[in-house]
Amino acid sequence: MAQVKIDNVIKRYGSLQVMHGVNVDINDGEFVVLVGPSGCGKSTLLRMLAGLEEISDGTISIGERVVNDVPPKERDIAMVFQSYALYPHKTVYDNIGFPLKMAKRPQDEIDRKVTGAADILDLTKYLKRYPKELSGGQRQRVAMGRAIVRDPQVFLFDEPLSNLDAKLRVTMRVEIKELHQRLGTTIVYVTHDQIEAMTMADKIVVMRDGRVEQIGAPLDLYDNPANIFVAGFIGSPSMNFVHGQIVNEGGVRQFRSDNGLMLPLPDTSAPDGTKVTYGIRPEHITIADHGVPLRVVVVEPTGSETQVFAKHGTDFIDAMVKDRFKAAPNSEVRFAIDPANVHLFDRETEQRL
Amino acid sequence: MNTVFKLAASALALSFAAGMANADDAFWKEAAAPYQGVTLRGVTESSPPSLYIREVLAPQFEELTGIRVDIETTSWDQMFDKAIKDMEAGTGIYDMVYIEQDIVYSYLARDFLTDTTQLLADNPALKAPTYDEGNFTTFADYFRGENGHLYGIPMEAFIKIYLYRTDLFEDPEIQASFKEKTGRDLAPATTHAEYTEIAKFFYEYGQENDLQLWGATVQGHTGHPASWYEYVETVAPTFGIYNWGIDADNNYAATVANGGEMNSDTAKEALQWWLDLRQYAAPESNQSTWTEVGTTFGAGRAAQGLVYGENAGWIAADDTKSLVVGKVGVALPPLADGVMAEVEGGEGYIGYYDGGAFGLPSTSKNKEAAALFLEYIGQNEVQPDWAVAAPRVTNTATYDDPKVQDMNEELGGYYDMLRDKGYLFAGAPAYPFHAQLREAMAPTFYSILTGDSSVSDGLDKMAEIAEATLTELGYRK
Amino acid sequence: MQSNRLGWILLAPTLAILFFFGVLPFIYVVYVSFHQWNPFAADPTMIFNGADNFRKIVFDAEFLNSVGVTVLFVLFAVISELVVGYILAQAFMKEFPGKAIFRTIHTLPLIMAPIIVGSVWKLMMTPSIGIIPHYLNEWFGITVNIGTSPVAAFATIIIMDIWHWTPLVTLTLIAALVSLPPDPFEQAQIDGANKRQIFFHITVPMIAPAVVATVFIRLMDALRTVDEVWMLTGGGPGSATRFVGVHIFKEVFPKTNYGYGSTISVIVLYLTIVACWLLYVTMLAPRSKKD
Amino acid sequence: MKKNNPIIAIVFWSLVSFLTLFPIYWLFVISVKPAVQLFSTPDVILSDPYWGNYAKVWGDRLLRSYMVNSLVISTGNALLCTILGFFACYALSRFKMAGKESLFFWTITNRMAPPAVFLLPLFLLMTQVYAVGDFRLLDTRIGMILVYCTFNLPFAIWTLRPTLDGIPKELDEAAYVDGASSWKVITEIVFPLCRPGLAVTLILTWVFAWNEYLLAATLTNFNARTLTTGLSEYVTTTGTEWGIMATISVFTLIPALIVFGLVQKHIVAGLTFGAVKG
Amino acid sequence: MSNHDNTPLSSAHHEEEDTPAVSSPKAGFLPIETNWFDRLFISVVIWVALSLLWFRFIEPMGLSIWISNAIALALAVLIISKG
Repeated sequence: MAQVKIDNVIKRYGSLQVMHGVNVDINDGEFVVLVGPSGCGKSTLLRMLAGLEEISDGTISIGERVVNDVPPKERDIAMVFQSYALYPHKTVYDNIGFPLKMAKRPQDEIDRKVTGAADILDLTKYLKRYPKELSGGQRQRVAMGRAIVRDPQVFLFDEPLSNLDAKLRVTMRVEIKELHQRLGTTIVYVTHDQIEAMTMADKIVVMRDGRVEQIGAPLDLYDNPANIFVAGFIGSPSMNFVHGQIVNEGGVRQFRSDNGLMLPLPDTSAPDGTKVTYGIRPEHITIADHGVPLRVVVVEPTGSETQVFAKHGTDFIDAMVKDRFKAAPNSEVRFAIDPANVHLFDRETEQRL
Repeated sequence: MNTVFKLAASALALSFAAGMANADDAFWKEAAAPYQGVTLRGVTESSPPSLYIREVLAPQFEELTGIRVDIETTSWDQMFDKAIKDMEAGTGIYDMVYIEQDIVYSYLARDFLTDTTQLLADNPALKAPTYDEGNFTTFADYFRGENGHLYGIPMEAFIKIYLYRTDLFEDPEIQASFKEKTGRDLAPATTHAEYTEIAKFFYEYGQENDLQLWGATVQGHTGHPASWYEYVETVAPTFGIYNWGIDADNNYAATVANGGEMNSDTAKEALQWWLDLRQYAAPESNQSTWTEVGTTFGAGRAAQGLVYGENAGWIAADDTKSLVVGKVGVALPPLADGVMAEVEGGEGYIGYYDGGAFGLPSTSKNKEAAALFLEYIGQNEVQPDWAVAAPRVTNTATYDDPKVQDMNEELGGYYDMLRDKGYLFAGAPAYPFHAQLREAMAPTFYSILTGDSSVSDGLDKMAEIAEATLTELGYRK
Repeated sequence: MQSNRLGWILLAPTLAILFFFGVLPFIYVVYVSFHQWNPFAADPTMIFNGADNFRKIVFDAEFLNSVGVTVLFVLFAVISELVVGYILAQAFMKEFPGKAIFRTIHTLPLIMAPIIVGSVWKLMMTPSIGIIPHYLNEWFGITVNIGTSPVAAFATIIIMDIWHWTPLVTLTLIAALVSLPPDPFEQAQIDGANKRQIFFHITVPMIAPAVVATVFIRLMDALRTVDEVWMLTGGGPGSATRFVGVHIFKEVFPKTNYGYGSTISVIVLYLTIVACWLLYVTMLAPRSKKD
Repeated sequence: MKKNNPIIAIVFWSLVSFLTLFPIYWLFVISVKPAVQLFSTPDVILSDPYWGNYAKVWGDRLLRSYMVNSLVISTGNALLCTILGFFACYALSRFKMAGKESLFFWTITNRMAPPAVFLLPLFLLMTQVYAVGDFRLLDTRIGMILVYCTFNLPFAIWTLRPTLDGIPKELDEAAYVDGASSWKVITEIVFPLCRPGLAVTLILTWVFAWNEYLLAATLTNFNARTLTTGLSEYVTTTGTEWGIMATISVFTLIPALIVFGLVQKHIVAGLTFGAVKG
Repeated sequence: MSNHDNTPLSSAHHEEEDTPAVSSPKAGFLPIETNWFDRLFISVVIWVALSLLWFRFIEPMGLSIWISNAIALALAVLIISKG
């Protein structure tokens, strides 16, 4: 077990720079999730950590050791691939035991560890099968088993759940989390799914276009997104954004959208006339008589909650309300917004004000 | 003869033939009248005489008679295979097949061939005034059946002769050096010992002067029957071992024990002499067939050699292929004591009289038309140009033609030798099983050549195999 | 859905052609193999002689020798082609300038007719005159004579075969390597396998189907090799390169030994099919069946 | 991971290419040497080429007709084998026919037959059995096209099977749902998807047919002779005309080179012997 | 690993999808899957091999080839029915 330090890492492919000075510190035993849209560089970063990609500049250290030039097998890591990367010609037993066999461990130790891992992952029945004779979840667990037996300092997961169906994904999420709690090993986990990130991580690293946008605990990111990107990325359904400016109408500072929609403004030091982007999460909107009037577009009940899409001109806002709610399309609805939950962003820099 | 030369010659011949257009034309036109629309098909080896037929005689014939003649020319082994398959299966693809002198006995034994004498006798309308069996040299006798009738029209005939380099043999410095070394005058060898001595001398001469020159040619391919033929047709007879050492009259005996000679001491001596010659021969000799022997000699890499007559022509005369044009002399092969007397006395022969004929398969569907074409190529009139384009003589009259006489000069007297000494040579023995027996013995023979088996053991084994094979084939009882 | 009838209709022309031009001749050959038949024997007809040809063949030293040299040839040639082909295929996996041109050049021998290949190599290898023996002798003092040295002749044929057929192996291996998923290789790196271990544990098993399929084709073709050898050595020196194809050729062409020649062919075909069948059922069929 | 040095690769490949090209170069050298120079000390560098052989070969009407025969036969055979092989592989990969794996293997065995001994039965069949009236298959182009199937059709099936297996069955099913007939599915959906495999099969069967010698030499006489059989006409007891043979060889190389060049880029994509699936 | 307990993860028993069926073990004694045609082929192969070996080694000792044929036939029956 070890801490991982990613220091000002840069990646170039020829003249094309795809990673622009990434810094991440990962503490011992921490579950860190790298999240971002596809192409943001999160997988590349993970592969650099694994030693599968060359580091163009900067350093990566695992424990006390700078591993830039250390080949993957000496980094004391284990990795679970999106495709699971099971060896199709080897049985489950041989797949799980492969790293140990490569390390030339005695047979009895291999045996003990493989059966141990199989017990944990409930694979004991399938040890003699080949990967193609397993279901998706089982294959996934074989891949994890192969990681577990190595007893590494760091686990690397590269979108391990993306090939599973929705229900199974929830189960496996719990399983990985439980595994982490049991083993206490540092885990670096890559996903594009912010729910996975929110539910599993101790610490989330949000990336975009080869840059780190924000690092923090899940709820930190939720409560205090550093910019529009993070705000929009974290949370589901995602945050509403309305473009407009701060106006002062009769001494009341308010937000007026480009379409003329007036919304309540939180405390802010920004002067009147500042062009801002107004952000409010759907779950922070309630329906009340005194709210902002809008026209209903669609109402989507999910049972426990109801999502209401409404618009004013070209400004769309949706709300997630606890109560059952019915309304005909195009009827009027009033959204109440607590200014305390509103996030304001600079329209130019997209940074939080 | 390269193709261009041949084609030029053929164009010449065509115009010549046209100019000579004579009374016989009427015969051909009339005789061919019933066969208009027929296409004759023949298969032959793509040797120069055959190519001459394909390129010159066949078109001439077609022009004269309106009968189209297609000649398929291919390699030696393919030709046999195709002709045999056709005749065996009775498909009637071919109206003419090439008959090599040594396979005629096989064909006759199987009744593959039409009796042309009989055919012409039965159809007097087909008999050309210019065609006469009496025109042929004695070589035609090889293609006669037991009834004395002709089963093939001879189209090529050669003898395997002793070629030597006149420029070397007549060089005074070399003569002096030879005299100094051996104590005798340098002249074409008449005995085997002399032949070896000359080979050794020129081998050393080549080495000392850093020349690409060796003492003799040896047709010693270690995986091709050419080497077997050089031994049985050329070397063994000069030691007095005839007909492969097999006694056909004595139940085809091959071993000494049964009355044959294949593994006799003389046979072993002959083979040993020939094998020893290889040390003075050019390095490629163990990959040489009749083809490469010619090429080796033509490239000036050998001072003397036993070379097939069909190659003598281009070696002596064709400067697009040969570096020794005008430097070639011919002689009789070296002989062991008493052999010449024996041969003169009518027993045996001193070398190979080789050649072939065009036969008419029994399975042909156009026998009459084919007979016309065979007569056409057998006429004296077409021979001289043919002999010039592809040195071969099958009609006695051909020797006297001025063009052939000129050619004779160029070839160092080869035609004279063919005419005057031809009787000393003979075709292959009258066995119907040449290829069968040869291939059965070949692996053992090759093992002698590679040194895996000694001459004595090898010949003993070959003689046994020969008898066993002949028993299996049903000839030896 | 589709009925099996359509399947059989689609297969029918293939099966018909193979039946009329492959199976019927084979049946005829089997029929002849139980006969003594040489059109130039004293009795030129086909005579049924039971299993006598088969009795003869098991003691036929020439035939057994030809089987031996053929097996040796096929082993040497196919294994060398695999090794060389694999090295070249791996070398093609990297990017370098002019790769496309080099690859095209490398595949050129494939398009040459065996009979031409045999001729060219014969001319290059003719003792003393051929360019290879000539310069080997002139530069290194090595004498190579395929007319006297069985080893030289055998080696020449193998080198010629490698030259001629490695490109096919290279191409199939490139195709196999290109289609490999990268993940297992990266996984193996992380799992601590070194290059050698990756090669034997991951690469080899994963390209094994392609390798076996290639070996299969090469095996079939190498066993039938005739033209090149016929041109180059004619089976010599002695019987050093008299492969079964050449042996059969000599038996049925000059010797016109149709009966016994058929027997040899039947046995050769038998041995080939058994070898290929074993290879097929053990290496290839299980994979294709389970997918 | 590792930086590879292009210089090393280029040097390595130049060496390999030299070894590959040398015999082909030598073939060319022989074709432009007058016969008289062939059997003397060889020179590596070509000087003063002699084009007489080319003039002869080009001017030979027989060789020109052989060239046409070769083109017709090998192209016809390659097309036939590729199309029939495609149908056969489609059947083998899509239908659950009893014993189809055995069938697959047994079609391949046709390629294993040592050719020499099959010539006699083929000759007999083609002259006496496969004959109608005056027409017989022997010495016809169509006959050679069919005979070459014995070794090329197995090869086509062998090469195309993985390609067909690699195309998901769902595509066929989707097309059926969209209302396509079996024939349309095969010709419009599956066939175009197999293009790389078909291209490789076409080119390799073409090359095999183009280069075949023994069957052509035996089973043709006048009308269907191919270029390779033309070669044998220059191996004679009175001298092998190496120069002419080499020239013909160069001529046989050119069409093969063109055909090969056209599909170079498909070759790797299409050669999927035993491709691994996930 | 030894310091962790090996009880299955709490979620592991949530078996979700169907595990694909593994091909059923073959019925016969031959080490590979076969159909009747394969077994006939194997029998023929054995018959030929046995005959050839018999010709070479046993027949010279005086035992007739028919014994070999009988053995091969018996083997064939066994293989085709039970393989």
